[in-house]
Amino acid sequence: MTGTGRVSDAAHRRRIPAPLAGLRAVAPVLVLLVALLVALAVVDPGFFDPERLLAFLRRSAPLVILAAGQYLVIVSGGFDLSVGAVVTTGVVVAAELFNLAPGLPWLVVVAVLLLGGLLVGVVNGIVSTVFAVPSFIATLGMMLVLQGAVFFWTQGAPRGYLPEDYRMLGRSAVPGAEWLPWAVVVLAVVGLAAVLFMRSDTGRTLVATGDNDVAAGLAGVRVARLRTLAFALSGVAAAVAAILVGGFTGVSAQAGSGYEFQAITAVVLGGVALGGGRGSVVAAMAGAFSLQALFTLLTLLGVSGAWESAVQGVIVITAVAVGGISWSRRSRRTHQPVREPV
Amino acid sequence: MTAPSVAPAGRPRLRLGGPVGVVYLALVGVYLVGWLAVAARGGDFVTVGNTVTILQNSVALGLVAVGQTYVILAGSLDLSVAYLVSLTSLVTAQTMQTAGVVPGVLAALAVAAVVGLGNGLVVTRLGVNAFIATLGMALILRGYLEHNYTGPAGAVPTSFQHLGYDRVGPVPVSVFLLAATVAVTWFVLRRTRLGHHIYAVGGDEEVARLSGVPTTRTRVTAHVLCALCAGLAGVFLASRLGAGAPWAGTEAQYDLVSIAAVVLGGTLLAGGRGGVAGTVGGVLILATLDNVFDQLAVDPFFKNVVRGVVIVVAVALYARRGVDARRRRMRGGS
Amino acid sequence: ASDLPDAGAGPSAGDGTEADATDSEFFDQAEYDRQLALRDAVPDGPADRPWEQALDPEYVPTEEYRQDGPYHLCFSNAGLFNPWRSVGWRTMRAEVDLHPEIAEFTVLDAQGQDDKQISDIQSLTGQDCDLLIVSPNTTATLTPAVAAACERLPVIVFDRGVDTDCPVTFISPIGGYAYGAAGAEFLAETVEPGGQVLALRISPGVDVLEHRWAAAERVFEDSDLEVVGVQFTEDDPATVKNTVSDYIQRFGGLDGVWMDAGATAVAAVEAFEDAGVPVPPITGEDQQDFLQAWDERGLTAVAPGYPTFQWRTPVLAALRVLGGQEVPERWVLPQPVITQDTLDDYLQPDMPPQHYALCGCEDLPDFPAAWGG
Amino acid sequence: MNHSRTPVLTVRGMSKSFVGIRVLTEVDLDLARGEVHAVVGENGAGKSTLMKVVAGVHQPDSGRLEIDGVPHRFPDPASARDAGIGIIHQELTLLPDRSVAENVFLGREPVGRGVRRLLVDRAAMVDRTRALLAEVGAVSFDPDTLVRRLSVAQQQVVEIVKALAGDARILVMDEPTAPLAEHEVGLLYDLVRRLTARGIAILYISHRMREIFDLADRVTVLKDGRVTGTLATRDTNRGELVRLMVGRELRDYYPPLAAPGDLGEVRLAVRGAGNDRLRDITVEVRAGEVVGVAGLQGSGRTSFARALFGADPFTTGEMRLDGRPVRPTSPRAAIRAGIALVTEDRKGQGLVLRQSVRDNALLVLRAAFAGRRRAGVGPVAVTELLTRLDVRAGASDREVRFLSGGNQQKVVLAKWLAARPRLLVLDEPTRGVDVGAKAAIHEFVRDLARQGLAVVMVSSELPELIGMSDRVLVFRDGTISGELPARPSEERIMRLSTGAEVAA
Ligand SMILES: Nc1ncnc2c1ncn2[C@@H]1O[C@H](COP(=O)(O)OP(=O)(O)OP(=O)(O)O)[C@@H](O)[C@H]1O
Ligand SMILES: Nc1ncnc2c1ncn2[C@@H]1O[C@H](COP(=O)(O)OP(=O)(O)OP(=O)(O)O)[C@@H](O)[C@H]1O
Ligand SMILES: [Mg+2]
Ligand SMILES: [Mg+2]
Repeated sequence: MTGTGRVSDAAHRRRIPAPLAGLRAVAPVLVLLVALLVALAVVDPGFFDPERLLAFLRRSAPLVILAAGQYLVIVSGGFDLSVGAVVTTGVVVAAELFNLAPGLPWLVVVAVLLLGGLLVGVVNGIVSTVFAVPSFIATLGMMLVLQGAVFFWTQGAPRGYLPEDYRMLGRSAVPGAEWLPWAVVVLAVVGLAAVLFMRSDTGRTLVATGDNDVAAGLAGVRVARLRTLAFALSGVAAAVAAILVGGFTGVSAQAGSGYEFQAITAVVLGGVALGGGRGSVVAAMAGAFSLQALFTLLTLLGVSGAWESAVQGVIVITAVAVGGISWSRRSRRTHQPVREPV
Repeated sequence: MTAPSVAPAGRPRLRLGGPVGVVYLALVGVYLVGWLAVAARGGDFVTVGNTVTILQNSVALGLVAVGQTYVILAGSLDLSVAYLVSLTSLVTAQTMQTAGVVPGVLAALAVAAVVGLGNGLVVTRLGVNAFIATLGMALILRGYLEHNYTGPAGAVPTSFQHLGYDRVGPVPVSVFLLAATVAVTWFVLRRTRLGHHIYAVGGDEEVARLSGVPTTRTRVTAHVLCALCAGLAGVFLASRLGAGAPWAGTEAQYDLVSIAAVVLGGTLLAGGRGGVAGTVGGVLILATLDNVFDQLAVDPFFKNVVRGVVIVVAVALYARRGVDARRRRMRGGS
Repeated sequence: ASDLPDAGAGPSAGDGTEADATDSEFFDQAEYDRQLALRDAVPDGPADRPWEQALDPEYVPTEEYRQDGPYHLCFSNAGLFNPWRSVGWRTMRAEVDLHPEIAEFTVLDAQGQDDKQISDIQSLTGQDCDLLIVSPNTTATLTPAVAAACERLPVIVFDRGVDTDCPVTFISPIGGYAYGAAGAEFLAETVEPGGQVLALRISPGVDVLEHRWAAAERVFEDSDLEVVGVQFTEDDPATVKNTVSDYIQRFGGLDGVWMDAGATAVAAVEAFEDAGVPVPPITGEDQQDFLQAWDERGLTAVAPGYPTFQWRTPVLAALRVLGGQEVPERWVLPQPVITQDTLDDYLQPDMPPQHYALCGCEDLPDFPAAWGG
Repeated sequence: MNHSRTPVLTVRGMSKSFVGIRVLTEVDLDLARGEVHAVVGENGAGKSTLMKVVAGVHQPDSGRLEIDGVPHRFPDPASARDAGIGIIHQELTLLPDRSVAENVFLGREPVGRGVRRLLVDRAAMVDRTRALLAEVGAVSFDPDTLVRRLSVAQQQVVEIVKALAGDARILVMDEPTAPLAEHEVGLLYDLVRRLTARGIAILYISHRMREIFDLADRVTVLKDGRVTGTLATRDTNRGELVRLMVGRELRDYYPPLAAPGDLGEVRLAVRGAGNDRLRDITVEVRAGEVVGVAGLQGSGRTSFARALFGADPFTTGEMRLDGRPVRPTSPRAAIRAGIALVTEDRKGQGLVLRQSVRDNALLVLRAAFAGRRRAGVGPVAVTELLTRLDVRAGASDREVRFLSGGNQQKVVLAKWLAARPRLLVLDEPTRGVDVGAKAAIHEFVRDLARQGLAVVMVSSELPELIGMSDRVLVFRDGTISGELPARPSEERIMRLSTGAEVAA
């Protein structure tokens, strides 16, 4: 038979500190990230000044948060192409709200956005689970709808301004600790939440569902509900990103354009298999950092704006190819008479 | 070993076409609704002129979507087509400016083939999943375009512009180009071994491999054919625009919209089921919608909203079968 | 049958538009001089209505097009893909509403697709329009369609031109060179010699923007300013803000910022504020949020404009043409530059951030409501 | 059966390893014309790998392969097929969305002549498929039928026809009976005999001992990738084979049945229940009892199991657990009510293959018993379970897909037992599981029964059914056609399930 040891002694062997266990999964992308950071240090020695570093963290916050959300959807076996549109919508809607009701407390608007993101996610989830629309199409549709709706509403030019207090999270630093941008705090909180979630029962069943939803369902998992939860959280993450982006730069009609593909790329860079069932959220977020680092590096190297995307393309393909991170479509068909494993 | 006999599954064509019937019903539905709506506003929708416009506006997307059908059926997809269309439009125009029509077309198709080959090899040999592989290719093409082009370039001879502007009777010449491409594709998918292998690879790559299907070659070929169709779209646009435009393909979001059109045509996004007939239906639905909104002077932004809704709702309808399939799977039964 | 113009006007786009974006093969000395000269030309037309003014016009007769109202105007719009176009579009609609003799106004929106706009123009020429207004998405690629349309009905082109002079008139402000030069000259004057200037561009390849930069490049070459960087921002404020702060950190501050469009100027300003350094002389555009920032923060700034009031002109021109009154063959509109002195004249209270002050829409019905004010 | 002594196929010194793991070591094997040559061994012994090397799916690291004494290399499946080797893989190799004909000729579609060689000759394809089907005596379905519409047994026929279509002279059958019930197995026997009569040589893999002795002329035993013996079936016996396979003695009997005293209260009571596939089901199962369920393929056994488990619930009649009425409408509800189902499709429905052994074993707890509800049972308990089940997994954070069939099945059991069920439903629990693991599972199930668990066990393997069941229910056409006491005769079961006998 394969293997020798019993679980009992295996269980001892398994008592390696959790972080190490985690590391194994994250390894490849970490290599990439470290490589990029070293490159950055070489190109621009000043890069590692604490305040520059924090600036980098703050800059990465939206993408990392989006990646965390996107991870949940991808690992459960789906796609979320709507996050970019959600970010744009979030920014514009916030402006509209402040335009309609100038005195509005900023926390209210934040709440509205988070709820909005949640709602979008729930709709994505229900459409792709209950109505069995491939999530690629479901979220693509959502993307079109949101883009259209927001511009239809604002007639192409967002109205209203984002007041300072609302922009605090994206723009200013923690009072008392001027070196620490709020965005970084938010990032830390979201990141931690994501990790804890993935360690929870729900998180683990989510991965199992992405691996084999039929088996999961027969083990008592409420598949549709769980997948919908993943989309919902992705929506919320997008809303958070919208708050940060809007805060950082103020109103813009294209705040979120391109974020959906960046987020997916980041997750895949993290070694998460499209199709679900494998990969860690830490790796996904590391992938996002890598991507951001890559952008920064290219700018520093003065790579012509034009070539930037080309380089990005090459790196992504190579990274994924080298990392051997190839997407295996749903391994075997399961609606067939069973035969024994090979 | 005997068992209760099972009825044959009707003509293969119909079967492979997936819910083609549904697609065309939907098309007719959209058309009728459009008709009523426009008529209600005192316009007339069912005119030769208008029908021609719908067809004309289907050509470019149609060509791309037909190509997309190959890869999606083969269990892949291609996100680089939009930039490829732009690129080939430029190649066409510039080659024609110097070397004449035929070399222009050939050059464009050659470039397309190379790009398709690249996609195919990255997907099969490097084992990068199609989404990332073609997304990467898209970024590369984009970089090349932005770096080398600052606007429309090249110029096609007037003789060649007839492809974009002439009509046979009321029907634009370019519509025949699309029709021909569709016919060839239908033929390839239904009647050739390649076609059978494409369905097999898309249905279950491992099974195909064990059955002696050259899976790698099949996938690569599918990607090349897809790229060639995008190339044709580029050639067509060049003749229509009289020059090549670096945004010819991207402005219209041909990458995502073509995928949507294919799925709207009832082809399984996962591959292995569907066909080009449905794709044509999907494209026509989108074109008709667009036209109806133009007629109704609907706010262009609102178009996207409806587009999105229609796509999702339609696919949800087809997915009914998907749900059954899933139930069957749950039962682990035949 | 063919929808090609009998002339078969093959576009002459080809020549040289292919090249590296960074060198200014876009530079055309003669055009450059013409534009700079035009800035000082005395406009012909009512002083308080710049959209009716024309800079050294050559009038052409339009008797042949005279007909009695009511009229059916048709408009093929390139799209509404940015706030500038939305503001312009609102202004145009308002202008149309002013004229009862315009019985019908049919609009097709190409959503930025050349291919679709060609079809739009074709189907509009097919309908019973009395006159066709075109705002082309691309110069070269739409030429054949416009040329073909010319053979069927009077055509008016505005904003972006086409490579044929068959339209009755082509309406546009002075142009990109003048715009680019204005900002650059301002910096050359205000920034002390040897100062380090950062140039922010949206993206390579858009001819209008290329002209702006080409002119600015000229001015900078002749000045003693040092251009420490030329960055593309895709018009994304986040990119702008990040880029600027990067430069501030690397060069310990900047002495001037040139932008080829103002939509993201405020982001640039904020980058300085967030870095806690004074905002150097900066060029923006006539966009509300920038003008406000300028006013409130007392910036040293200038706002060249590519006036949205040009969207009113085609409607007026159309009525003149159909009324048989002569119009300038090449209708060059003035292109105001907002300076410290004129800031207060243009700054409207509580308009939306992306409103364009040069809309010339203040006198139109339900202003400011219809413009989001 | 007649067969000359010239081997059609000769394998010499064949070795193969996957990513460093040795799977086949110096394997020798030869196959005579018209011979049925069985290959047996534990899960993971290397049987399928050997066959895949022969069929050109895998390339050997070293070793020779001769056909009629002529050395061959098979770079790909196609070339092996063209050399006259047909294979029925252990994994299914049919495309459900394609027609029977398209599946049979997949990868070698017939083409026309001249210009028409571009085209697939559909007519020829259909005709030849029809002919082949007739040859194996399957006339019940048309070559144009979609495979997904066929019953499991019919799909198996298509597999065989597909393997034969290349004019195979050597036919490899890798556990062909795994998805079949006893009655279809008989039909398979006939087919095999007819083929060998035509001089076709057959390599036959199975975990079912009796098939070996019924069919095979010779048997080769693999253990950990090495040949531990090749014997003529007529001069060997089960015990010897098992020793060669497992390397130790293995009791040849099933654990003792429940003594009358061991039976407790009625745990499960179903009365007049039914749904779209079942009608009028009336059953009682007592605590501590193992009730076997027999029936032909498609008779409703899995439907019954799934109905108890709420996956395709009963729509009529009543169902009680410990006297309390329950009608679970979802697996989740059933699980919480104390019901567990070990499905027949292990990989498709039982396991999340890319997750660790632990995560699989914890799945039910995590999914159905959130938070306080699962007080007591937890990771520790699960680890103990895995140990008790003697799962040889290397490490419990190893991905389940790397385990052998037997160990995978044990993990599935652990997953369910962690939830402390009161009724355990097993659907084909030992399908494709080797003799060693099989015995272990039997022991374990009986243990559980002794501890008061009520067990319903669906099986297509009559010896197992007879050996394990305190009572046997026989299904036919979606209802119970008869109930037999412990140790019924195979022959009675067959007669009830085929309708030859109708219960009094
Ligand atoms: N493609 C592969 N890659 C890596 N390891 C493999 C591969 N195929 C088989 N193995 C390993 O080789 C060993 C033998 O597998 P094989 O399927 O030949 O066993 P088997 O005798 O057929 O078992 P069973 O009776 O369960 O079918 C197993 O340990 C299996 O995990
Ligand atoms: N409710 C159901 N709906 C659809 N298919 C089912 C259902 N229940 C079982 N199946 C599958 O369909 C096939 C025949 O169905 P059925 O359950 O009636 O026969 P069965 O005797 O359970 O089959 P098996 O011999 O495989 O257990 C089996 O492969 C079974 O796995
Ligand atoms: Mg095997
Ligand atoms: Mg069954």
